[in-house]
Amino acid sequence: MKAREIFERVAASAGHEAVFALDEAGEGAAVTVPDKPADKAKAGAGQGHADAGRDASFHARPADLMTVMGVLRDDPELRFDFLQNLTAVDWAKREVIQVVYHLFSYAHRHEICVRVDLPRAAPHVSSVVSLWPTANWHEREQFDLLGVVFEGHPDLRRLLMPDDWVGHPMRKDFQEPKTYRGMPTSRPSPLDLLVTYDRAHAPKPQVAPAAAAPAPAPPKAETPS
Amino acid sequence: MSELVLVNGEDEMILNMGPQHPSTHGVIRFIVHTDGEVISRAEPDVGYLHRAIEHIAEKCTYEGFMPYTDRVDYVCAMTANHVWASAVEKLAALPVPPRAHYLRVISDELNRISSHCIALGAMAMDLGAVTPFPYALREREYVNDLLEELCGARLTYNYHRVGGVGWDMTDAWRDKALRFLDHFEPVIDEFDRLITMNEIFVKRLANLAVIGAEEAVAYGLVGPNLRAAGVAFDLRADMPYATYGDILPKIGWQTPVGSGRMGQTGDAWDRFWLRVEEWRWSVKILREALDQIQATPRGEYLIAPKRLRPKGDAMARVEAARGDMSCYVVGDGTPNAYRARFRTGSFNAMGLVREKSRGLMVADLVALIASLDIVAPEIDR
Amino acid sequence: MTMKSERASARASGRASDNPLARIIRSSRSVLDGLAVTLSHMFRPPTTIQYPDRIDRPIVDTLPERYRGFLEVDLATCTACKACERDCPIGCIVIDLEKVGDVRAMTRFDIDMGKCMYCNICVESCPIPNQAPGDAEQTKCIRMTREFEAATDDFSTLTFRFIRPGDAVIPFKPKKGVIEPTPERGSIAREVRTRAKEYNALAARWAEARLYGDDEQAVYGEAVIAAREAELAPMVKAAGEDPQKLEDLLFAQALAQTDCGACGYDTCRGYAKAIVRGDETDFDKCEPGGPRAERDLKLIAKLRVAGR
Amino acid sequence: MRALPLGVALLALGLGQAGAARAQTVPAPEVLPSIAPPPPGEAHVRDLRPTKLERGDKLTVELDTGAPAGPAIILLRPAAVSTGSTAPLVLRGHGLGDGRVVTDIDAGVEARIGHDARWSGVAVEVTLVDTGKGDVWAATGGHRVWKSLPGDEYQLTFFPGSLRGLAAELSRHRVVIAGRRVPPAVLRAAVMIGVTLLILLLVAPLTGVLVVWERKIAGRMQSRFGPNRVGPSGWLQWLADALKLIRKEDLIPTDADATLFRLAPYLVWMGIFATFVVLPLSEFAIVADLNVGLLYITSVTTFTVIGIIMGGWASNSKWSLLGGMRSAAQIISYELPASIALLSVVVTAGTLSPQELIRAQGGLPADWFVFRSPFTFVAFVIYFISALAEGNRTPFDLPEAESELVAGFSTEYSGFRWSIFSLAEWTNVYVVGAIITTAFLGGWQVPFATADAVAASLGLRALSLVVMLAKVATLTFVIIWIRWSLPRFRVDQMMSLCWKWLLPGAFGAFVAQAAWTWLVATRPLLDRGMRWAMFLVAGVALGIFFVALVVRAFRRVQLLHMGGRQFTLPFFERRLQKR
Repeated sequence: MKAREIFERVAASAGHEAVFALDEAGEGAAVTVPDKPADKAKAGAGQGHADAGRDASFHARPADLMTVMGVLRDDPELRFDFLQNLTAVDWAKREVIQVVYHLFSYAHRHEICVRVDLPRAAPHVSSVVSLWPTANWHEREQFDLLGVVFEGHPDLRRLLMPDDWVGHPMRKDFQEPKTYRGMPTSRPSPLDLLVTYDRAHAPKPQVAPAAAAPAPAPPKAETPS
Repeated sequence: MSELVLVNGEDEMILNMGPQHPSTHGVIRFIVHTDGEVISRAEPDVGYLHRAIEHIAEKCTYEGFMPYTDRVDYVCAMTANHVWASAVEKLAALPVPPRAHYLRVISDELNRISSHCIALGAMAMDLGAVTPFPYALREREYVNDLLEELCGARLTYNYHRVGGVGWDMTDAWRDKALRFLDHFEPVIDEFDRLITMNEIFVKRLANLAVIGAEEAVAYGLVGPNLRAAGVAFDLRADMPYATYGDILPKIGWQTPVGSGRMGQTGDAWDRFWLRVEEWRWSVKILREALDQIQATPRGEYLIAPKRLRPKGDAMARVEAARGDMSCYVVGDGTPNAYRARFRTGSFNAMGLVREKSRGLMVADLVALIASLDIVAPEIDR
Repeated sequence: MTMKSERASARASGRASDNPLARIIRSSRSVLDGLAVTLSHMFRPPTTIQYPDRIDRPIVDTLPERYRGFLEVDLATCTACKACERDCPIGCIVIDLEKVGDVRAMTRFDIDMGKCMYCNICVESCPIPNQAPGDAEQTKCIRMTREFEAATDDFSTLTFRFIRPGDAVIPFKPKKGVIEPTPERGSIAREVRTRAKEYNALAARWAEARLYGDDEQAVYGEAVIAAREAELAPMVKAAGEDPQKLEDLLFAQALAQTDCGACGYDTCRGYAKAIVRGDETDFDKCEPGGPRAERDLKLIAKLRVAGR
Repeated sequence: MRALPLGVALLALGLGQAGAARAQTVPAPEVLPSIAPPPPGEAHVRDLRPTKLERGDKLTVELDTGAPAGPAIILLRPAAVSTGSTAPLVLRGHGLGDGRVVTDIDAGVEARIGHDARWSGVAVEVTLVDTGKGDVWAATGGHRVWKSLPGDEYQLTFFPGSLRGLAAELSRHRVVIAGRRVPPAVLRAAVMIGVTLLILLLVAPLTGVLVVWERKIAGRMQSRFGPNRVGPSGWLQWLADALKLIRKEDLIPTDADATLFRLAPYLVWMGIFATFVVLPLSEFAIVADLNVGLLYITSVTTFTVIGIIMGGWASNSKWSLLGGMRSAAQIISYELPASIALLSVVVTAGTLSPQELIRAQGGLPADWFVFRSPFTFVAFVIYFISALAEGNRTPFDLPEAESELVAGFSTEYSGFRWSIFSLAEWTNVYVVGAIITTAFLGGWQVPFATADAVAASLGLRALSLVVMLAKVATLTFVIIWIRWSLPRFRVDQMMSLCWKWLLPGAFGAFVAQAAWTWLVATRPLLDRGMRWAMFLVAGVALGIFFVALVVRAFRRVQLLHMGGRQFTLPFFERRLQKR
């Protein structure tokens, strides 16, 4: 089923204000075309993904999410039985955290992407665990990494980070603490030692004029030239 | 025994399995509530292998992130490469030369064989049969040698590139790969005789942790686990990417699904057997791909993108050894990804362990984990 | 063979009988099958490679050409384009390029092999193709070698410094269409690795100077003096008795080159000229140069005396 | 006069009821005609010399009873025997041949006093003979006193009449073994230490070599080498391992029960090593041929389960505890089918003594108990499976299942104590092999030679040792091979296999074999025919079938030689190893 059909079907069932901003699968955004014409010729048509570019998607109003998702899952024409991916993106400049649901239907072999924009200060959204049990861990991970609170989740704990971790590390403004329980979170690189070493205080480098090169330049001696 | 914790006065013992335990397949921890040997609940505790790869993706260029994808799933790194390359190519609408697609298929399938070697060998070992493991590892070594000659590394290949692959294949390499396939086919039958059809093994696995089709879909099982549950869905066949669309019809592809031959459909034995079947299909795919690739022009294996600054988002799916591996990547017009997420087979499968472990015995939990082919880095990333 | 396997699968798929005798026979048969497989392997040669000693030739020789081991750089063909440094996803390459006198020279080309993930991306971004003897495929100026034995008890030996700290290498000017010859792959990496410890100590000493500023030890420490003297000696010798060269030497090596006038002369060159002529005997007049300038002037004077 | 063959009956008098109930049955004594006891007369012992005997002396008794010719009894009863004496007196009858009265006690039979003092004596039936000189003489000839200890004292009592009815005794005499009496405690300690050291010195290397062998076999079965660095081809690996283990830190977990934790390995060790007392190595080499040998073996091996549970409990680790519990359930369960399966052999041979069991078999495979009847074959299979289970070997290695329980009962053990566990485990492999060889596979019997011929010839005796060891080695190989081929049972499956399959099977086989012994074994021709039929079916046909399987497996898969990498090093290409 085409994205528009899906969208309209959902809109009809869940209310026209519940879903908006349909983005039908189109071309990629910033396309980088190969410079050389030869390269263009090499690129086999139809060898890549069936529909290159963005995935078809639409937005859902957070308040209506459960209705929309319920329609998507249960409508016999839609039957999105597989929550393929659930993730969240922190759009720090827009003060928005967007939760992205990728749905797939084994029955009809079609897919759709649903987006929900949440205020960054208080990202609360209903949990879809009751619809797709697989959302359990996905939502826990997004809660852990981005601090999205999924209301109605049976067991909303941190998944990957330690339970006593402070902050949500995938937020764009997250600052990594220097230590965690007394353990440093980073260690010095042997290269840092010299990265900023002070030229004025070190001996002046000596440019090797071809003959009297004290530089090792080891390959020179061995180069069969 | 001070350590025997009684929970609510019931005779329940908490068994701390992992993070260092021989059969948790990496650093995973299970908090197992047992009554004697019978498990009432096994709670997975993951995150011990969390390396924040998705966060690294935000700090690297699109091309520069490729080697990190190897670490997403180091047992089957090729497909992780592939899914990242696909996602970025889709995001930026990049062309990929056909030969590169064939090389991707070939390297993916070789890696699938070697990944299943680990999965099946380790599973047999978890059930107490040690010998299948070295046999499987021997085959994995052959594959590793092939991949090493193709791309220079044995584990973290970094072979795929955004816009193609890193190296071309030589004719000598092709002959070698064909020789390996000739050798490998009878090995599969031998493996069946040694372990798959062994009565003890069958009795251990048949009817164990049965996952039905509905449950598998609801819990988002993918790949072999899903097919073992009786759902005939394989990305390679049903949503063909790369050149699978040209290859699969030629070899008479039939998606292998769990048959319940030894017990019920979707039991642990089905999951084991299905991976053995995937070996057989991989061999056929490889033969066909190695044949078809001869028609593509040599040396055209990469169209390296210039100034990759895509904007938007894209989701790519690739059939990895542990099933549908998806990568969701968001670009904001800078050289770095704005957000990337890998959704892996083990991650979904692991969410099911708690539900499925009820009523199993300790020995069965090990078999369940192994039959789901859990690989720890995939879960934590 | 297919027929046989079909038969096997047919036999197996025919729902196994639950008759106890049939079960016993089936179990025994499957166990015997397994035992036969393992026993048959008793008569096969093992596939183990007995690394490192019981092998007919070194493992390095059996590795394929594309093997990704240690990185190495053939500085003779390096254009200092910094493409590798830029593209390294993990930031384990550092190249310093600066003006030494009139020339633009590389003063540093360091790779932290302890951090490197052997991904080959730096090689791919390198624009200079070259060809090593014995290789079928072209390599680049920076390239992967087949050296793989990285185990060490001293972590610093994994920080490869291709330019000796203190030296500088003039970048290579590539000629179009010429594939430069280059030494055998791995030879540079091996050599650099053996010297890594020494170079790292050298680098660390300078880093120390930066950290501790102008304290006595950093400027007049025995080891510092000795190292500096060793560095200056060939230059003094090269300058010989030529006043112009001596003046250049003092200017380049000792003085701060700020033309601040604190010494009483208009320019730094003026101060140097005066010293070379012998009009000036106070070596502590360079204020921005501080004690280091004084030390270096004295060292050069001492070396000239010793040279005669 | 011709010397009359006399039957010698060995009777356990006094307290030895357990032994008495199972009187030795070889060969069945001729029943003497029962004669009413003669009237008591004045007996006169002519000569009884010497009363002080050195070890090895012959005790000759000449007796003038004044009684009429007929059976009489001499009772030789220990009066004060060191508790350390294991076999105080052995009587071996020989004719004196000095022209007077000679009674010939059947030359081939050893009348033996049992190993403990409860065997209160030996009664020898002799026949009184009229020599024609007016006197009636009785004599037992040449009783060699050779297992007594200095200071031991015996009492000789003479009775007229037969064993069926003892008359009043005629006379009583003291016989003392010369020499100073050794304090029993010291002796006991010395004997125990000596025997222990002997066993340890003999068995530890045996076990060590077994471990190396197992690892080598495992290696080759898995396309690897196995240990090949220490010593010639790696055969001294066990020494290196032992040294390493002994030098390791000996950890006892903080909350462990230290006493029990320390004790556990030794109990396991004891249970396994005590079986060596009755395991025959060959026709002559056996520490003690107990007539309750099989019972003894099944009894002492039970110590291991106590040790394992103790270790599992005392470690204060849940993994150990689970391992210990599994082990308890497993070993105790499998004890039953194992014992009953052995009973099938016991009813066939009519003895529990290991040596007698072997003597009841023959050198050729058809004469082995395993092919004696279909039921002994079943019993053999059941015993083999049960023995694997009792020894915690794959597919029954649940107590130490490394993929489930980390290392089971030995999880918390390290160093020397751990090595004791593993020593016991691998020794058990040998023990199982030896028991099966003894009970089913003809033991040390040399093909085409009778047991008597083996006993008589030094060369054949040496050969019997080789035969025995070869059979045990083969079985050991099979046990190892099974370990590296099969997956592990789950704990409930292991139990159901035991109780639902093996136990009924063993019991059925036992009953059927008892009937077989009664119906078939008494008809020599039929018996012989069945033996060969079984051998051809269960031995040859099955063997050929299996070899065919192996050949097929071997031919189907070819290992690769791949390009630059030499994949097929070695076994045949020694030059590469010797570089």
